[in-house]
Amino acid sequence: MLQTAPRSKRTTAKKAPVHERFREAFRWMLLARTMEEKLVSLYRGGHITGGVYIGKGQEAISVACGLFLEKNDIFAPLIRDQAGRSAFGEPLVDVARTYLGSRLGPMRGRDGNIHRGRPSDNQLAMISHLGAMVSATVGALMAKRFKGEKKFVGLTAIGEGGMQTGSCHEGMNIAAVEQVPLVVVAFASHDLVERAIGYGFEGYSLDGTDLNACLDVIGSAVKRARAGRPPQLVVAAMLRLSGHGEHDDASYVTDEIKRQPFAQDCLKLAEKKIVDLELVDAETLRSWRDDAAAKVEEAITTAQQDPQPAGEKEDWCALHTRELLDQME
Amino acid sequence: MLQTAPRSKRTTAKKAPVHERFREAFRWMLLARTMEEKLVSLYRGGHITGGVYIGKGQEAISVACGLFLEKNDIFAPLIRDQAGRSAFGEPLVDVARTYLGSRLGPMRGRDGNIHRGRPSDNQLAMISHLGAMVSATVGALMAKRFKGEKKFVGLTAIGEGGMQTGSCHEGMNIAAVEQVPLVVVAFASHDLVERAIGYGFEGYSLDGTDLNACLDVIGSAVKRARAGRPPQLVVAAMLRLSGHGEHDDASYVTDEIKRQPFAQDCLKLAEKKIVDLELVDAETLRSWRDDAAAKVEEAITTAQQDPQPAGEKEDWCALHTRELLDQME
Amino acid sequence: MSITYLEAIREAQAKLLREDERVFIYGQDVGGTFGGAFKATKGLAKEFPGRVLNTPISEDAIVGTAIGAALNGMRPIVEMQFADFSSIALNQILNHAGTHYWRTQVPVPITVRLPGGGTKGSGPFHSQSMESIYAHYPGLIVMTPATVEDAYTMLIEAVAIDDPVIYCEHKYLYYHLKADKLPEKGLPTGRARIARAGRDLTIVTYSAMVQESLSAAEELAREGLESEVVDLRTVKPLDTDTVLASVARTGRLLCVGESFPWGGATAEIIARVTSAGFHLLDAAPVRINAKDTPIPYHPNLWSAHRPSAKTIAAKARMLLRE
Amino acid sequence: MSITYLEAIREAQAKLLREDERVFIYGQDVGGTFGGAFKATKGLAKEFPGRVLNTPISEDAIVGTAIGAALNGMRPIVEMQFADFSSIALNQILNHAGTHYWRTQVPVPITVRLPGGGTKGSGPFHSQSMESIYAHYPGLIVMTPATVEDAYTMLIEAVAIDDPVIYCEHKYLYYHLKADKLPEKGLPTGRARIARAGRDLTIVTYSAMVQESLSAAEELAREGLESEVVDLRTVKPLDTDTVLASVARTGRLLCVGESFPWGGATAEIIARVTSAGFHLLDAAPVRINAKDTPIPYHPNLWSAHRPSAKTIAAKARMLLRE
Ligand SMILES: Cc1ncc(C[n+]2csc(CCOP(=O)(O)OP(=O)(O)O)c2C)c(N)n1
Ligand SMILES: Cc1ncc(C[n+]2csc(CCOP(=O)(O)OP(=O)(O)O)c2C)c(N)n1
Ligand SMILES: [Mg+2]
Ligand SMILES: [Mg+2]
Repeated sequence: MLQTAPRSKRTTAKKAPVHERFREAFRWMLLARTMEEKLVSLYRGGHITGGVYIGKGQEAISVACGLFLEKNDIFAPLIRDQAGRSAFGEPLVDVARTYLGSRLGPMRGRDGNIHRGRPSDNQLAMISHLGAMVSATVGALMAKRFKGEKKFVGLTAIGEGGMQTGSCHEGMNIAAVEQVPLVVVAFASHDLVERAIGYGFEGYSLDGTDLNACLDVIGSAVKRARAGRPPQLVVAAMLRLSGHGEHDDASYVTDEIKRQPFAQDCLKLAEKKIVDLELVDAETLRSWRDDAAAKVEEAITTAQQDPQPAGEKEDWCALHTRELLDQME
Repeated sequence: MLQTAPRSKRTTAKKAPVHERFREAFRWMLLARTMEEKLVSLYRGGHITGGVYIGKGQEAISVACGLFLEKNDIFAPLIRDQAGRSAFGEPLVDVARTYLGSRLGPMRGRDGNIHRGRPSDNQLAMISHLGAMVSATVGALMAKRFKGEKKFVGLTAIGEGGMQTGSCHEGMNIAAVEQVPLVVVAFASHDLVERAIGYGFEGYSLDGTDLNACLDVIGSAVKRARAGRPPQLVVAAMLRLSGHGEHDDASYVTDEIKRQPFAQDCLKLAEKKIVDLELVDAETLRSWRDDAAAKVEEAITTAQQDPQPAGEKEDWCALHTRELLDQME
Repeated sequence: MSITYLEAIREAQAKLLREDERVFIYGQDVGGTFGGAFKATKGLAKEFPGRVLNTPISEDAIVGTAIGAALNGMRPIVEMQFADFSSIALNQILNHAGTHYWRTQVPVPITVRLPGGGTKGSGPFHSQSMESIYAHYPGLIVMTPATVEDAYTMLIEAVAIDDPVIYCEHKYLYYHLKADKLPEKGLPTGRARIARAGRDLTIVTYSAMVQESLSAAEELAREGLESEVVDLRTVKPLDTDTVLASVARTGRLLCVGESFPWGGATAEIIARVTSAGFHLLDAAPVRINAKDTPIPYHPNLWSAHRPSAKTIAAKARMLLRE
Repeated sequence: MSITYLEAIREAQAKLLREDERVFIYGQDVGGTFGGAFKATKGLAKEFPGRVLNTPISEDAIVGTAIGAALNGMRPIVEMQFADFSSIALNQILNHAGTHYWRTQVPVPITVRLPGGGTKGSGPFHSQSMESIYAHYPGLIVMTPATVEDAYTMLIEAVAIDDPVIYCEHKYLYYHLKADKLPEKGLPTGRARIARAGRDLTIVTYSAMVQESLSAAEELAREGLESEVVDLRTVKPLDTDTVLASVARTGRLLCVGESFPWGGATAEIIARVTSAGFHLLDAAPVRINAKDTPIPYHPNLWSAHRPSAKTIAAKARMLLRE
C-alpha cells in the first residue's frame, strides 16, 4: 500500500499547474512568518517568558496541514505549526495572548507558547511529550464515528524525532487497527515514509519546501482519508530554518547542509513562484504583506493590553467537578 | 534492505538439506515440551501458585533462538521460550525451582514462572511489561562493544502483540541507531516483517512450524548479526497451541484456524521428519524421550524437596548497597 | 442471589453501556469471549456490539485514545489488564488527562480501571497498588472501593464525573467479597465511610485493607478493644473531616495501606491528622504498609509483605498500650 | 574562581568519564555542540569521544538500554532532557531497574539525571519535581542536591553506588547557585545536613527549597526567631535520625517541598516524625508544598504556585505562635 510519490522537485513543480489554493496558502504562510518574527523580536527584547518555538522553513507544509480541514475535522498541531493553526482557524490573538501570558487567552497564562489549543473547536492543545497527540487524535475520530458523523478527518503533525517515540508508534498502530481517517504529517529531513507500510498506512514523501507539492500531496491525503482510505502518512523533507527554540542559535547546522535544496526557504520559493508566474501583481503582494503586519500588530497590541493573571486571584482548582476538590488544608 | 525470504513451505523444506543441528534442536524441543507438560499437570493438580505459561507449538522457533548463541552472547527470552532457554544453557532445575517457588532457584521465590533469568550468565530476566527487554538487550550489546568484545550477538523474542508496544518500537529503533548486533525474533501469526524496513533492519519471515526453516533462517540471522550486518528481524508464523496461560482454555481459537498449516505442531512435524528421513532409529528416539522425562522428573523432584522461603527469614532489602536502605521504622 | 465484587464491576459496566450511549469499553481482550484477563467484561461485547473494543498492547495509546474520545463527547472506560501496566500509560494519565482541564477548561471524562493489589503468586508485576502515584498528581480522582456495593456505585459515579477517574479495583476482592444485592445509590464520592464503629482506636484504610482491618478489629474486639474502621473509599479527594472526627472520638490513629511504605496514602493521612488534629491524638500515630521491596511471588513471602489482620491487630495492640 | 551548580554537574561528569572507563553519558543531544538542553554535557563529547552518546527521543528505550549496559559492567549516566519526560521512562525505572536487584541479586548501577523543578515560564511539562514518585517505589536511591558542592559530590557518589540512582537536579539552581570551589568529598549518601542551626523551629526540606528556606530563616532571624534548616540531600533514604534530633532541639516541625501536595516527601517526613518522635513536638507539624494544580506557565502564577521564602516565613511564624 506504500505510495512513495517521487519527491516533487521544484523544476517539475514549476511545470505542475498551480494549486487553486496557492495564493490563500501563501497568505497564511506570510502571516505565520510575520507573527513569528514578531515573537522572536519580543523574545529578544525580553518581553516573552519561557521559550519561543517557530516554524520558519516549515510554513508550506504546515499551512497545507490546516488548509484542507473543515471546522468539524480534528487538528492536532505540533511545535512548528503556526501556519497550519492559522489556516485551520485559530485566532491570531490566541497566539499573542498565550505567548504573552494574557489572562484572556485560551490558556489564561496557565500554559504558554505552543502549548495551546481550543479542544472544543477541534484544535487539540498539545502536551510537550512528543507522540502523545497521535492517539488523542485517533480517539477524537473514534468519537465522531461513534456519534455517527460522516466525512470527517483528523490530522496531526510530528517531527522525525517525535516519530521515534513509543507513543507515536502506538498511536499510529492504533489508527490502523481502528481504520480511522487520520493523516499524519511528518516534518522530517530523512525519508521515514517506509514506516507507512509497516503500519498499514498509505505513505507519501515530498519536498517540503515546495508549497505546490505540499498542497497537492496533503490535499489529496486529506481527501483520501475523508473518502475512507486507510490512514495516511505524509513525510515532508525540509530543514528547520531556526534553532529548536529561540534560545538555540542552531550553530550546529553546517554550511553544507544550508546549501542543500531542502534547506531553501519555502516562503521565498513560493513568493518567487508568485512573481515568476505573475499570480498576483506587486501591489497586491505588498498589500498582503502590510495586511499581515497589521494583523500581527493588532494581535500583539491587544494581548499586551490584556490583564495578566495574578496568584491571589487565581482559581487553583484542577477539577471541573469543584466539589470533588481535595481539601488539603 | 528488506529481505523477505519467501516463507519456506514444508514441502520445499523437506527437500532442503536437513540442518546439521536438527537432531540436537529436536531434543531441546522435546525436553521443553516434556517439562511444560509436567508443569501443566502440576498446575492442574494445584501444586503451582500463579500462572503457567507455555510455549507449545513454538518450540521450533524458540529452540533456534537459543541454539546459535554462545555463552558470551546475550539472550533475552520471552514468555514462550522454554526450548530456547534450555538450548542456551538454562539449567532445567531453574525452571522447576522458579515455578515451585524454591528458595534455591535463581529468583528464590521472589519472582515466579517465566520471570526468571541469570543476568550474570547473559540470560536476562524478563519483566512482564512487553517490549521492555528489547532496549535492555541493546544496552547489553553496547556494553560489550564498549568493553572491546568482538563477535558477540544478542537475541530477543517478542510476540506480535508485544511488537505493538511503544517500548518495542523504541528498542528496535535504538538498535538500528546504534547498529548493534541484535536479532529480534517475533512469534507472530501475521506477517509483521514489513516493519523491518522502517527500522533499517534486515527482515525475514518464515514458517515457524518448520524446524529446519527455523534453524536455517535464525541461524543465518545470528550469523549475519555477528558478522556486523544491521540488526535482524525474523518473523515466524505459527499458532500458539495453548491458551495464554493454563487458566485460559483457548476456546477462542476456532476449528478453522486449527486446520490451517501454521496451526500444526512443530514438534510432531519435526518428529515426522526424523522418522521419514530416518535421521535416527526408533530406539534412539525412545531413549531421547525417556531421557527428557528423566531430566524433568529430576528437576521437579529436586525443586520439590527444596526449602521454601519464609517471610520471617526473608531479607527485605531491595538494595545491593545495604547501608543505604531507608530505615522506615 | 449473591454477587461478587467482580460481578458488580461487570454489572456496573453493563448498566452504563445500557443507559448511556456515550460509554464504551476499551482494553486488551475486553471484547473477546474471555472478557478481559479477569472476565470483568464477559459477555458485554455480545450484548453491546461495537462498544466493547479490543486494543493492541499499547497502554499509552489506549489512554491517549480515550482522552481524545472523551474530549469529543464520549465516556470511555479503559481497562488496564493489570494496574501495573498503567506505568506505560502514566504519561497520558498524569500529563495529558490530569492537566487538561486546568490548562484548557475542557474536562476529560475518562475512567481508567486498574485491577491492582496483591494476590498470591502474582509477583512483582501483577500485584501493584498504584493509587499513591495517581493521587500525588493534580487533576485526577482516585477511587479505591472496598466493598461490592461501592465497586458498583462508584464505577457508575466514576463515569458520571467530568474529570478523569482512576478506579482502583482490588483483584483479591474479586471473588472473596460477596453481597446480596446491588444498591441504587452509594455515599457521595469523596465521603469516607465508618465501616465499623469503635471508641478505642481509629483505623483508617481503603481497598482490600478494609477487610483485613475489619478482621483485625474483630480479633481485637474479642480482647475488649473497640476499633473504629474508616474506609476512605476515595484516596483523592481524601475525606479528612471524617477521619478527624473519628480520631476525635478515639484519640488514636492507625493507618493501613497495601502499597509501598514511602509516601503514599498512609503518610498523607498521618500528615493531615497531625497537622489539623494534633491535639486530638493521645498517642503517636502509627502506619502499616507493604514492605519496601517488590511484591514477592511466593505466597509465604507475599503474605509477609503485605499487612494482614494479624499484623494490623498487633500494631493496634501496641498503639493501645501507649 | 566561581562555579555554578550546573558547572558542578558538568565537572562531575567530566571527572567520572576521566577516571572510570565504565562511565558513559546517554541522552538527547548530549553529544551535540549544544551539550544537552542545559549544556550540562557541553564539550564532553569532544573530550571523551564515543562516550557521550546522543539518543533518539525514546525515554523508555534510553533507560532500558542503560539498564542492559549496567548489567554488563558499565556505569551509564542517563540525562533526561527534563524530569517531566521521565514519565515515559517510568516503567523501565520502577519496574525494571527498581526490581532487578531484589529479583535476581544482580544490581543495576545506572544514574538517571532528572533536571526538574520550576523556573519561570517553563509551564506544566518542564517544571516537575518527581522525587516522590521514584521514592515511593522500592529499589531506588533518590538524590536531591541543594548546593553546588552536593551537586558535584553526590553525582560522583551516584555513579559509584551499585543501585539505580535518581539524581534530581534543580534547574532553578543551575545558574543561581555558585561556589568557590568543588570539594573532594561530601557527606555520606543518606545523611542529612544541618544547613543552618536554630533553636526555635526545624524546617526540613531539600533541593531548591533549601535556598528558599534559608532565606526565610534569615528573614525570621531578623525578627529574633531562630530556625534550624535541615537539608535532606537524599529523600530516599531519608535521614530520620537527623530530622528527629533537630526536632528534639526545637519542638517544632515545618516541612517544605516543591512538588504536589498529596503524599510525597513532606507527608513522609511528618509521618516519620510524628510516629517516632510524637513526644518531641510542642505543636502540630506543618507542611508547605506546591499547589494541587499543574505548574503554571505565567511567572505570576508560578511564583504563587510554589513555596517561597515569603510563604515559608509566614507559615513558620504561625507555627511559632502556636
Ligand atoms: C517525550 C519527549 N522527550 C523529549 C522532548 C523534548 N523535545 C522537545 S522538541 C524535541 C526535538 C523534536 O525533534 P523533532 O520531532 O524532529 O521536531 P523538530 O523540533 O525537529 O521540529 C525534543 C527532544 C519532548 N518534547 N518529548
Ligand atoms: C505492556 C504490557 N501490557 C499488557 C501485558 C499483559 N500481557 C501478557 S502476555 C499478553 C499477550 C501477548 O501477546 P503476544 O505478544 O502476541 O504474545 P503471545 O502471548 O501470543 O505469545 C498480554 C497482553 C503485558 N505483559 N505487558
Ligand atoms: Mg526534527
Ligand atoms: Mg501472539
